[in-house]
Amino acid sequence: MTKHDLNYSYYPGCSLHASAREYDESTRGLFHALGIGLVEVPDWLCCGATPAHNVDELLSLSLCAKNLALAERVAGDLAVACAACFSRLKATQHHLAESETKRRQVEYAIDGEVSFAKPVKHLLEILATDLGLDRLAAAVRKPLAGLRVACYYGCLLTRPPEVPQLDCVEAPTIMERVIGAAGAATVAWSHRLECCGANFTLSRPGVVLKLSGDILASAKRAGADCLMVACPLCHGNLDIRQKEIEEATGNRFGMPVFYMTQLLALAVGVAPSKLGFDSMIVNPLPLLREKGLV
Amino acid sequence: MKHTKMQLSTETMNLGFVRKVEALSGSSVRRCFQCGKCSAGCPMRSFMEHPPNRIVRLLQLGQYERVLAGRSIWYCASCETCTTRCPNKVDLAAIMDALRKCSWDARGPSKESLVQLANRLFLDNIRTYGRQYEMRLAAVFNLRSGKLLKDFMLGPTLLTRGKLKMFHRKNRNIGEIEKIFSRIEELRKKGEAP
Amino acid sequence: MSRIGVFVCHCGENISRTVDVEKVAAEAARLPGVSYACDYKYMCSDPGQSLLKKAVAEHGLDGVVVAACSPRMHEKTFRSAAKSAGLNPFLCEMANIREHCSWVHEDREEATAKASDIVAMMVARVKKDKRLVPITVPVTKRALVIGGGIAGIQAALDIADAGHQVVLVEREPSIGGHMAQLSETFPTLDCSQCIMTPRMVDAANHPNITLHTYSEIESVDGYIGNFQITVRKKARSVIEERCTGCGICSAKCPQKKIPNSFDKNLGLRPAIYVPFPQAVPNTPVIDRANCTYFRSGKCGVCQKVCGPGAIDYGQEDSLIVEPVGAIVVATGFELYSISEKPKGSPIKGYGEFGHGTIPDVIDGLTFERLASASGPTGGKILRPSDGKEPKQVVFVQCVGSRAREKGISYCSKICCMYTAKHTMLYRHKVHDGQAYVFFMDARTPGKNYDEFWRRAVEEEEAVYIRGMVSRLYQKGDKVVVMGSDIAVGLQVEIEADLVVLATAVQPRTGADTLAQKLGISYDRYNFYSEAHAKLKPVECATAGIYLAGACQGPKDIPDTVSQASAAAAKVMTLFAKSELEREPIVAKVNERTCVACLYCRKVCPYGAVEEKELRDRQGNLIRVVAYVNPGVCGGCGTCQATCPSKSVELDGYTDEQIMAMIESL
Amino acid sequence: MHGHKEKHAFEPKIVAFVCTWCTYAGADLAGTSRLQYPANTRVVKFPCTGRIDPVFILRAFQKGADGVLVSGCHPGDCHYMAGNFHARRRFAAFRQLLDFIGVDLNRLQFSWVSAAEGGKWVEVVTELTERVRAMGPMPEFRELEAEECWSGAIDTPELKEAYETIP
Ligand SMILES: Cc1cc2nc3c(=O)[nH]c(=O)nc-3n(C[C@H](O)[C@H](O)[C@H](O)COP(=O)(O)OP(=O)(O)OC[C@H]3O[C@@H](n4cnc5c(N)ncnc54)[C@H](O)[C@@H]3O)c2cc1C
Ligand SMILES: Cc1cc2nc3c(=O)[nH]c(=O)nc-3n(C[C@H](O)[C@H](O)[C@H](O)COP(=O)(O)OP(=O)(O)OC[C@H]3O[C@@H](n4cnc5c(N)ncnc54)[C@H](O)[C@@H]3O)c2cc1C
Ligand code: SF4
Ligand code: SF4
Ligand code: SF4
Ligand code: SF4
Ligand code: SF4
Ligand code: SF4
Ligand code: SF4
Ligand code: SF4
Repeated sequence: MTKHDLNYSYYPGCSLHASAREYDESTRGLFHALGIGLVEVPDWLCCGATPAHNVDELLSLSLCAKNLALAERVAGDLAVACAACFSRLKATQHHLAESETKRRQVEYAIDGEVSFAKPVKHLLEILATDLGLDRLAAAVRKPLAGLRVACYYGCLLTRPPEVPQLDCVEAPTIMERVIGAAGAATVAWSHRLECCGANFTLSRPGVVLKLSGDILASAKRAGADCLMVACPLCHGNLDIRQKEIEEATGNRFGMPVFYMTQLLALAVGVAPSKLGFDSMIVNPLPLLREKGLV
Repeated sequence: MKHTKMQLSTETMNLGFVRKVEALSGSSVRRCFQCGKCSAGCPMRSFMEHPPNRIVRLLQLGQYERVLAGRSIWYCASCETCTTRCPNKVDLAAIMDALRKCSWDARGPSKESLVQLANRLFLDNIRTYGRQYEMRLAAVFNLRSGKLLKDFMLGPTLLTRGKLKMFHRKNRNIGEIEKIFSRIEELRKKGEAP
Repeated sequence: MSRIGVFVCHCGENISRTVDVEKVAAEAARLPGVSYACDYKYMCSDPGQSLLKKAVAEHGLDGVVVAACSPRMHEKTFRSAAKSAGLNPFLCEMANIREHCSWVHEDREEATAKASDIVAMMVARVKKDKRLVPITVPVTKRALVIGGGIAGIQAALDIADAGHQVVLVEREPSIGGHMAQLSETFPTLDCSQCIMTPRMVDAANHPNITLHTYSEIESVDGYIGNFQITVRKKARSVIEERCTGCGICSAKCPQKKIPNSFDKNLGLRPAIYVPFPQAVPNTPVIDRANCTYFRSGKCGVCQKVCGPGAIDYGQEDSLIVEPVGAIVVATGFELYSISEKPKGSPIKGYGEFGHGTIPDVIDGLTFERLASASGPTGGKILRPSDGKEPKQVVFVQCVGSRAREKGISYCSKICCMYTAKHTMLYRHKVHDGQAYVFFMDARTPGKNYDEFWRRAVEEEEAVYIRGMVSRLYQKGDKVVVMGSDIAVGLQVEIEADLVVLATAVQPRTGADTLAQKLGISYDRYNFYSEAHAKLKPVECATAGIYLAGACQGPKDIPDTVSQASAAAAKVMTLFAKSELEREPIVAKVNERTCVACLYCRKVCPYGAVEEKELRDRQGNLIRVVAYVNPGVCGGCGTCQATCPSKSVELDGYTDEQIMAMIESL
Repeated sequence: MHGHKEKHAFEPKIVAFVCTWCTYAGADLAGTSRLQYPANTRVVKFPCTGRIDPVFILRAFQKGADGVLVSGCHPGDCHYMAGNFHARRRFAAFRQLLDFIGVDLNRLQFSWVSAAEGGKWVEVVTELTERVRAMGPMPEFRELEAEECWSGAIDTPELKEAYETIP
């Protein structure tokens, strides 16, 4: 086996350089430990996220197309960590392949060609399919035994059905399969696919309190120790706002919200100090200590 | 307007607007048979005055002012639940996008100026820096929305956890990014893009 | 003294496991009248049956009881065994000691005692059994079809094609019914006339079909296989055999301004007319109420111009008697009209829609005539009031139907589909017109039906508005429609140029009178009742009478034709034998004691009870009694339990038989 | 299941009048399904409950039945369309008569058991058996001139009315 038989270009997205710093750090740590190569796309720009497609589809498509063009400079399929960026980038390829007019407009805007050839892959897909669950399981040094995880998909990892094609749109199991390979137990719960309030976090935090509150309550009901997410937006709403939600609803959750890469990296033996547990608002260390994982 | 009766005729039904929404969204409006499944699963339904199915219904009747006057479209979280589950493949999420664009372009009488403002700042950020800097976004939003105290408590917490970058710099390729914005504006001016 | 044989079966171990079969046989042997009793491993097997036959012969048995399984299982088997042993099969009974005993009880003692009781009951019964002979009725292989719409035509053609004679009776001057009035038909949009006319001609030309148009059923006598039908041929004033259908009479008739009801009064016709150009037969009829000659004795133009001399002003109604073996009723439906509701309609009226006073409010059938290429406007959609092309047309569904408190609770079943069709036809003819439909829901459960409706909405851009209409009123030359869109939650107002009401499908006026003549039952709306909603959907409870088409309930053409062919198949099944044989379980009246109260007639679900006049030799009426027609009686026994003077008895279940069982307890 | 079976001091005699098409077949089904029920019932088969003359019920009581069951098709499912409907009307009036004579109406049970309801047959029979067992033997029943009684009963206003309303 060569040092890296899997190599990817990497689009972290804005959040991973700021509020989701621990997602970025743990991703790099995990991939390094698994021997997967990851090279950041130079000069990538914001994908436009929800606000762009919300009001200006052409802009949204153009920003994403530009990023795809930039990614061409690095070898390997494009690995994306953020579910929102993943969704936008994939949707762009999908819509532009369907509409000749839109493609021409976009190509004019970015002054270049749209790259349809570059496969856009979410980290989950890379772990579950490209690497494979067997190899992932083989790499586990510290099984997450005893940890009951509620896997939270949110909206954009699976929807709309024809875009991400990651897993069954209404009953996905990819997160459960991946974290299961690391020895964790997963709970069956009702709000896996409900919306957390997404980008209303800025303009209408009340919405987030309600929707994310329901999600936390559902996970708690199912007996989960913690939540696992694959999207910085979800993380922001469920972790950063958790205290506020507790105040608003009068419920106590105390539910650490991990990025999936944090838990996996922990399992494959990356030092906990390198996984940004200290940046989480709901302190996960008591739980991890209790389970003998740190 | 809100509760006045609908006078239906070929004149009062703005079908041109409907066709525009259909073109922008790439989704048929007429296919909808008002089953209500979209509204049944919409996480934002309780915040909207027109549930998603009614938005489509008003569109079918060409009631364009009634749709844009409401705040429903600004409360859509783009979660795609409706689109995913619609039995008729009505792409409601895309229709919502299209409606917001229409309202945005018209700088129309949206009641949800806060969401509009957040969107606007977000896009401005991209144009100026190339990437999103959450600290700046939040700070400017608070300043401009007059909600100075909003999230006041969160700011310091996040800073101490290293979650907000106080300092940021522009992308090296900021020139190329500006070009995208201006070229899109140019296309629109020439009427070559919606 | 009777000589009964009792045969107790082990059924392998199924019975003998819990029932002491030897003991049962031994106890049976002691019962009075039993001269032979035995037990055997498998009574239904060949050796078991031979055992029975041998015993009948050797012991001269005059009745047998087989104590074994349920009669529903093997009664036929043992009765035919008895028959081949020379015993009347109705003198063989079964005692059910398996399903009703050994299988449901565990205690051997109790089960054995119960088995003995059951045997004793059946022995008591068989002693009172009478020899019965299966009833045979000859079958006249000739069918009557009443009503010449698509249902009647289809049924008549199917039966005639099978080689049987058919008499087709149609009330109007031409066959064709409603389908002849339609423009194009859902779900395929093929032209109604184009598919209908050839069938009409086939029916008229078929060597096995006798057509009586402008005729009605005067009376019906007899029963299955043997009906006598009297047909009243109304005076046409035209001798059918002479008329060549040249049409000169109609062309020359000076009375030309009579509203043509075939065209829903939108067009005009002369006093001597055929209802529509493709009419079958193409023989005119004089509308005596509007003919000058009949009103004042003057004119006579038609007679003068008619070359073959076919006009006969003196013609009178004639009565024809037709013997038939089976009847298919196919008299179709009528549409409720908001202005002139059919007599006896349960609908309370539509004052809120103007009671028919707004000229541009029409019904679905009128719209069909407007859209029909052979209609009064040549297929142009022009509104009645001023002949202008309407640009905004509002369709209103469920008018009269599904409005329990307005009179009718049922769904008319066809109007959702034909309204969708109307919006399409309208769009095809008036490209810049807009169709609106007020509806509660679209009921489109048929092959390619929902797709058809969706096409109207999605491709032909009909605006469907969920919600009923509250009121219609005239405003200038517009009709204002006040409705609401319940999805939006707002009132809707449309100033329409034309409003089309999908009014309720109702039975024919007078459907009940015909039913009474036929002795068939009908529901509270006058739709004819099938014998069983699921398993006998084309049979009437009255044997030998079958239903086809919309007379049984609202139906579209595919359903109508299916039912018509099914009815025809039933008729052919009946005609497959020249004699009918049926179980002789029928009621008989004791004429000596019957007091003619006719309670029995009231309760009989089959209409089997008739009045019979008893006369002396001179023919003087002595008295009237009830008479049960064995061809019709279904054998339920309700009459017997009802008769206050105990004058009617059901063979096979006589009071004697039942009492014997009870008393043996 | 061969559990301990109680022996009772009193075993009532039950007569069941059933129609061929529904209840008789339902009882057959109980058999083919091997359901278990008390062995006290004796079945008399009729084409239809419409054939069941109340006199039979009287006679059964006279002949020592402690309980009587009348069972046929569910309303609307009658093989003969309306037989059970007439039966229902007739028995409504008849119950009053029985009551008048002094028969405890708890000894007479009417029910609907379809050909598919083997389980229901078992329930009905078991329940009636247990109820009648608890009531004890039927008191000595004075001989009635059944015919008279019945022909008299047809003229009760209830029955008259019942028949007037038959369509
Ligand atoms: C507006 C409208 C549009 C429709 N469009 C469609 C369509 O597009 N597709 C479709 O599948 N269906 C359609 N239908 C339904 C269709 O008309 C019926 O299914 C069909 O006509 C039923 O045929 P029928 O023979 O049972 O009855 P009818 O057509 O009513 O025929 C009955 C015949 O019996 C005669 N008759 C009545 N009483 C007597 C009597 N006492 N003695 C002798 N003769 C008698 C009548 O004169 C008539 O000729 C439509 C109906 C309406 C009202
Ligand atoms: C949940 C449900 C509830 C319903 N309730 C009602 C109701 O209340 N009232 C009502 O009127 N209707 C009801 N229906 C509808 C009713 O079940 C159908 O109308 C009816 O069963 C159709 O009968 P069928 O003989 O056409 O088809 P089926 O019942 O499907 O019979 C077809 C038979 O053909 C056999 N077969 C199939 N392929 C082959 C082959 N290649 N070779 C040999 N044999 C083959 C099958 O094994 C089967 O036995 C209901 C249906 C459903 C699903
Ligand atoms: S789910 Fe689709 S068809 Fe149903 S109401 Fe919503 S948009 Fe219309
Ligand atoms: S995309 Fe918008 S309208 Fe659709 S379900 Fe999500 S929030 Fe509701
Ligand atoms: S003119 Fe005589 S032959 Fe000609 S259609 Fe009239 S009646 Fe018949
Ligand atoms: S006699 Fe009567 S039918 Fe004949 S032409 Fe004169 S008006 Fe017409
Ligand atoms: S078919 Fe449709 S329009 Fe007609 S009564 Fe039924 S629901 Fe109403
Ligand atoms: S598909 Fe079934 S449930 Fe739906 S409308 Fe048709 S019949 Fe009713
Ligand atoms: S009920 Fe009896 S008495 Fe009355 S008419 Fe019928 S048979 Fe005769
Ligand atoms: S037995 Fe039934 S069907 Fe026959 S005559 Fe009597 S009531 Fe009518």
